[in-house]
Amino acid sequence: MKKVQDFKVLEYSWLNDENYILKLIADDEIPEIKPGNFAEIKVPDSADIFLRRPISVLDVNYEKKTISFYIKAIGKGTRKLGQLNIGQTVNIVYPLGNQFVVQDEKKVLIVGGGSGIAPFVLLGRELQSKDVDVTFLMGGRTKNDIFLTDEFSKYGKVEVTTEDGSRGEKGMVTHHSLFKSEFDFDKVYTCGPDPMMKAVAKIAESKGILCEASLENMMACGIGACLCCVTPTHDGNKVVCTEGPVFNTKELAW
Amino acid sequence: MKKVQDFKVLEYSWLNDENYILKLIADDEIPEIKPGNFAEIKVPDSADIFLRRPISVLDVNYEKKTISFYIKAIGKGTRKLGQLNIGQTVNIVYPLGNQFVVQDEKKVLIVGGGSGIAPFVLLGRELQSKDVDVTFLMGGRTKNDIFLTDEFSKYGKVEVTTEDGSRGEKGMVTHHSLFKSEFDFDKVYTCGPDPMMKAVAKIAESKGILCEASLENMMACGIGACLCCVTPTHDGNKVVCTEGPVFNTKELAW
Amino acid sequence: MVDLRVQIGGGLELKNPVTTASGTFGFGQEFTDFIDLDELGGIFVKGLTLKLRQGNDYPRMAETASGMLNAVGLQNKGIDYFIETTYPDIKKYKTEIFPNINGSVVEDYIAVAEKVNEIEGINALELNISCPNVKEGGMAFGVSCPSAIAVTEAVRKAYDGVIIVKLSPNVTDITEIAKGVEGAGADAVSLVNTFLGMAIDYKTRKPVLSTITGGLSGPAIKPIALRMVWQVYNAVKIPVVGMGGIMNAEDAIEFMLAGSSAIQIGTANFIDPQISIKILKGIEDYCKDNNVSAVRDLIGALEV
Amino acid sequence: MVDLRVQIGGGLELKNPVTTASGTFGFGQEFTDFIDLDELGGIFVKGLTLKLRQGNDYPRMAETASGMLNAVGLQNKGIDYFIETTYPDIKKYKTEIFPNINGSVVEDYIAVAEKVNEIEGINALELNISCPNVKEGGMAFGVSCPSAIAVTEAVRKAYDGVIIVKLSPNVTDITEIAKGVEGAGADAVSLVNTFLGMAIDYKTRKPVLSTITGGLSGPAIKPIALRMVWQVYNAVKIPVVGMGGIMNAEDAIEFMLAGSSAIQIGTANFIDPQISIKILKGIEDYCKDNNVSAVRDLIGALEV
Ligand SMILES: Cc1cc2nc3c(=O)[nH]c(=O)nc-3n(C[C@H](O)[C@H](O)[C@H](O)COP(=O)(O)OP(=O)(O)OC[C@H]3O[C@@H](n4cnc5c(N)ncnc54)[C@H](O)[C@@H]3O)c2cc1C
Ligand SMILES: Cc1cc2nc3c(=O)[nH]c(=O)nc-3n(C[C@H](O)[C@H](O)[C@H](O)COP(=O)(O)OP(=O)(O)OC[C@H]3O[C@@H](n4cnc5c(N)ncnc54)[C@H](O)[C@@H]3O)c2cc1C
Ligand SMILES: Cc1cc2nc3c(=O)[nH]c(=O)nc-3n(C[C@H](O)[C@H](O)[C@H](O)COP(=O)(O)O)c2cc1C
Ligand SMILES: Cc1cc2nc3c(=O)[nH]c(=O)nc-3n(C[C@H](O)[C@H](O)[C@H](O)COP(=O)(O)O)c2cc1C
Ligand code: FES
Ligand code: FES
Repeated sequence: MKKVQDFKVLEYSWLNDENYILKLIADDEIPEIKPGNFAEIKVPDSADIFLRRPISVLDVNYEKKTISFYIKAIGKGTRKLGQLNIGQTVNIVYPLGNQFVVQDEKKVLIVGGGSGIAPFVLLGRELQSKDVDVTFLMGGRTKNDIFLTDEFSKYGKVEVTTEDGSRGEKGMVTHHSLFKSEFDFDKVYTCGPDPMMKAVAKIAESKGILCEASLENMMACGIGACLCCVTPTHDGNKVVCTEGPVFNTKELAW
Repeated sequence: MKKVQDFKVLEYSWLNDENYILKLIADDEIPEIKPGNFAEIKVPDSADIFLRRPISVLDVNYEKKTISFYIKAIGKGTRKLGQLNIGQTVNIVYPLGNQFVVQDEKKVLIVGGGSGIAPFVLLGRELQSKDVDVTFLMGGRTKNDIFLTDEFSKYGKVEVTTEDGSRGEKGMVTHHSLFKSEFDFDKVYTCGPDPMMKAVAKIAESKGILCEASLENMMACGIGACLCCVTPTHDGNKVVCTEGPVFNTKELAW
Repeated sequence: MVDLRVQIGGGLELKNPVTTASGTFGFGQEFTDFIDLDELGGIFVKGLTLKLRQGNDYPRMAETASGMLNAVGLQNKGIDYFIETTYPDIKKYKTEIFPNINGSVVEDYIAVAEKVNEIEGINALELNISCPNVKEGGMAFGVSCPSAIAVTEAVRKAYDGVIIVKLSPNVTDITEIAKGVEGAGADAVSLVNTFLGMAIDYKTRKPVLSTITGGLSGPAIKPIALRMVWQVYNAVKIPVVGMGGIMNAEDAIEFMLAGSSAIQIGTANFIDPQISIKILKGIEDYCKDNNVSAVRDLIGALEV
Repeated sequence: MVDLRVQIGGGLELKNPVTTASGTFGFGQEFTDFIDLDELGGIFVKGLTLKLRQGNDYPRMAETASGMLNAVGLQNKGIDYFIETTYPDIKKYKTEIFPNINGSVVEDYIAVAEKVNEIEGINALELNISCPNVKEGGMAFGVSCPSAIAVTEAVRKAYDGVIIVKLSPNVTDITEIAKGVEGAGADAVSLVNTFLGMAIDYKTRKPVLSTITGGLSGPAIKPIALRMVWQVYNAVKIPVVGMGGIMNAEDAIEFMLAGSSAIQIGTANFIDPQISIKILKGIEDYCKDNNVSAVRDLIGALEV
């Protein structure tokens, strides 16, 4: 059940100058949130931010009624969301979108980059609860782009690549030695920059295994009402905010 | 010399639920401000407040580089200006408009109501410095509408009227006993609601003395560029933000 | 108790003046988690065409100052899908459902109207001659008086129910078109559709939308929309359904004072999916506070 | 060093593309405390008429979402006062001064143009056929092609300098009018003037403006203005001077990419009296950062 709900800013954790975790707390119950779900956040008090901003749910605590988001400040909305006062009201519409499917996987690979890593905390936790063997592969330009690895290591192995080699293996995620040795994963989940997801999907498809990717998109409503957020698929234009954001990459005509 | 200048919120003093004094502090010099001058304040961080808001200067301290405003929260802009964070930046364009004229008056009456009392602190101080005998007459509906009388009493005698008689004499300002006894003022200054100013001007004119009134108006620019803020006079439409806000009431065709 | 009922032409009464605008409310189903659709005066569903349309390429949206541009381009599964699949699901709601019909040529409009004519339970359609986001037809019909009249006359012959013609604001004189379609048999007019606008990304030096231009909606357009509603109200005798940037009850009341018999909430649904019901409550409260016993007394009550 | 010079028609070169819009910058004098007028590419002064005009009654202004309505109605002291009193004071500034001329009938325009023709040091005028705030003339000339052509031809005969015709956005097809005035001898077109809009106070149930309707300006209109500039740029050969909601250098660059040879800053001057110079610096920085050696290379450089 989707909800419009007021939260209050509980705390910020700044990972560096432009990446932060925003933790909110509510008075009311929080509905069940699935890995991959996102929220449409209304940026408060902002002269030039008319529409809500879609942000994946990073984590949730149903008892404490807290929810958190991992946000990269790339524009006016994401910057402003990093400058609220503690206690300030933030209105969100959530949980939105479909979810990463967890069925009877045995061993999965999760490839993430940039702000795309947010959904993988909830996904990692769900996979762990089902005893799935999880490997996280996180990519970035330098070691300063790699975040949340401590959190991910609670749910599985964590591998890192950086373009400059400052942490983990040097190169792109798809150059990681994982892909060179025996590849025995039965599913790949990915979220991050488009080129990364495409490269990962290509490898997965070449190995004949399922790959799910969570797509970004410009969204106006987040609830399937405006049809602004489409992505071309082999079955016509699909609505990313309701039919996605998670897609089986085989469907995508990207 | 007019200026565009950034200030920071230094402190608020709340007089009651909707009346407050906003004190700002600057890094740079404050230009000379005359009684009657106003500032165009940009309300920060507000989705629905496009234009600046004209507010009279209440007080200024050139050494400490502080300026203060007495504001009545009547709409979205004046409400928002009462909710800023200490230290938040506020941009103002000032000093604007003409001023109350102080020449060789001996004994003057200052009649104010509502947020119209703001200019009278600077005016009272200037009159005092020239040894003018000053009487302040402040009107309101109830005693809860009467503010700043302690401040005014530094510069002259303070009389009060309230419509319900809860403070001072009962009735409108123009019913005050001042007007019944010998009327030996040689000038009247007034600022407040239009009907009050008109009534005061009428009395002054009937006594054959000069009356200066500071008018309110909807303003877009505050610097004479848009010609939105006119008032009809016997000499055609006059621009309130530059040819006013202070007018000799004899000129006005109100 | 405030009497909230309004007449919107052709004898059709809505239980209250608050409806949702086509293309901003899907088919209503998208909002059932947030509000009770039964409370609405009506729902103008997403634009329908004769055949399935994929709509325009991505990107279809750009945020602007107090508004947004869209270039959806009437993506929909076609009128048959609506009749067979969507409508059976939404007809249970106790609110008026208005199909919004579109075409590239007059024959398309006729074909869709004929199909709508057969739907049990649908009392009215909105004839959209003002979509700025399709290459053929769409707005072209709505910016010329003869073509607006031609398509209205054709649909009038094909459809027995109430016809609300949706006007384009991208014209020199909207009253001329309004009078034209009134003469051609429209039972009401709705206005405004979006304004043709454009966004550029100065970094890439490219248009933001795949279609270069798109339709501007939201509070940015409200002053122009309000002016047009007032002009049209004073020019025609049929009811006016007003919209354009309505974000709250005050805006809605202003549109009614300017002459709207009912109002449509569009882009505001994206900002707050509960806004339509909040606006309805706000109008009711206003009436109570101001001793307005029937909301219809607000229609055109502007004192000039 | 970025070459900031631009040509705006009839052989007239501005030292940079940043000018200020008529009616939003007084006669420049109002801004000398805030900026150095010599730095501007040009100043389009407040609209001038043959005789003194008192303008419309108060209230003349309403704030709207990301914009404002005005109903000033061309208050000015008349062309003779300008020539005798204002111009002698402002001609010292090393910037191009553009009188903005207005009239109720064609003869008025001719009379004003003839007087402007005699002013030493004035190289161009802006022919305003798009003021929505006067009862007679004004916008009426700019929304019909024949009358736009007629007034342009008349002023062409009366005036030897550069004529920039200011177009109204309140039309179905602005390219038609632009082509018409191009054929009638305009050296350039400037667009857009304000959009006809309206504001209502729901509390008093009255229009906010004394004139009921007024002209909408500010960022709210930017997407529509940008679209019109792009359309006109692609329709005529003469230069286009673009405006409508420009608030910062990025907006200005977008207008140039869409086809503006120069831009006018309007309502933004009210929000920040130094904005014109900030925008000029912003454009220069953008050029430096992006290896644009001459700002004219941005004109119409949109990649579609
Ligand atoms: C389902 C979903 C989940 C997301 N989850 C997260 C998350 O967990 N953390 C996070 O930091 N971000 C996330 N994003 C991205 C986030 O929505 C955008 O970064 C944000 O909307 C940008 O807003 P802004 O006001 O900061 O940028 P703006 O100032 O609006 O734009 C800055 C630049 O970014 C581009 N841009 C803006 N929005 C998008 C977008 N949605 N897609 C692609 N480009 C865009 C603009 O074109 C512009 O060039 C998610 C997006 C989607 C669709
Ligand atoms: C020269 C001058 C000096 C002023 N000095 C002070 C001062 O010292 N302290 C103070 O509290 N106020 C002062 N005002 C009034 C102040 O400018 C307005 O109260 C303020 O602009 C309202 O803004 P808002 O956003 O709160 O109201 P809005 O939300 O914009 O409007 C609320 C209501 O107030 C009306 N309104 C808004 N502005 C004005 C106005 N300027 N004149 C008349 N009606 C208006 C609106 O029509 C509306 O009905 C002064 C005004 C002028 C012109
Ligand atoms: C994303 C989007 C899609 C739209 N699709 C349609 C449509 O299919 N048919 C139609 O008649 N109007 C359509 N419109 C126009 C709206 O119904 C409405 O006329 C317009 O948005 C102005 O109202 P608003 O400012 O309240 O949004 C659409 C508007 C938006 C924003
Ligand atoms: C208060 C005001 C007065 C104006 N007066 C005139 C005028 O006298 N002549 C004219 O051609 N345009 C006039 N305009 C229109 C502006 O020059 C400009 O075309 C319009 O405001 C759009 O630009 P903007 O959005 O940057 O303000 C006026 C605009 C405003 C806001
Ligand atoms: S954002 Fe509106 S349908 Fe996806
Ligand atoms: S507010 Fe612009 S001239 Fe006074």
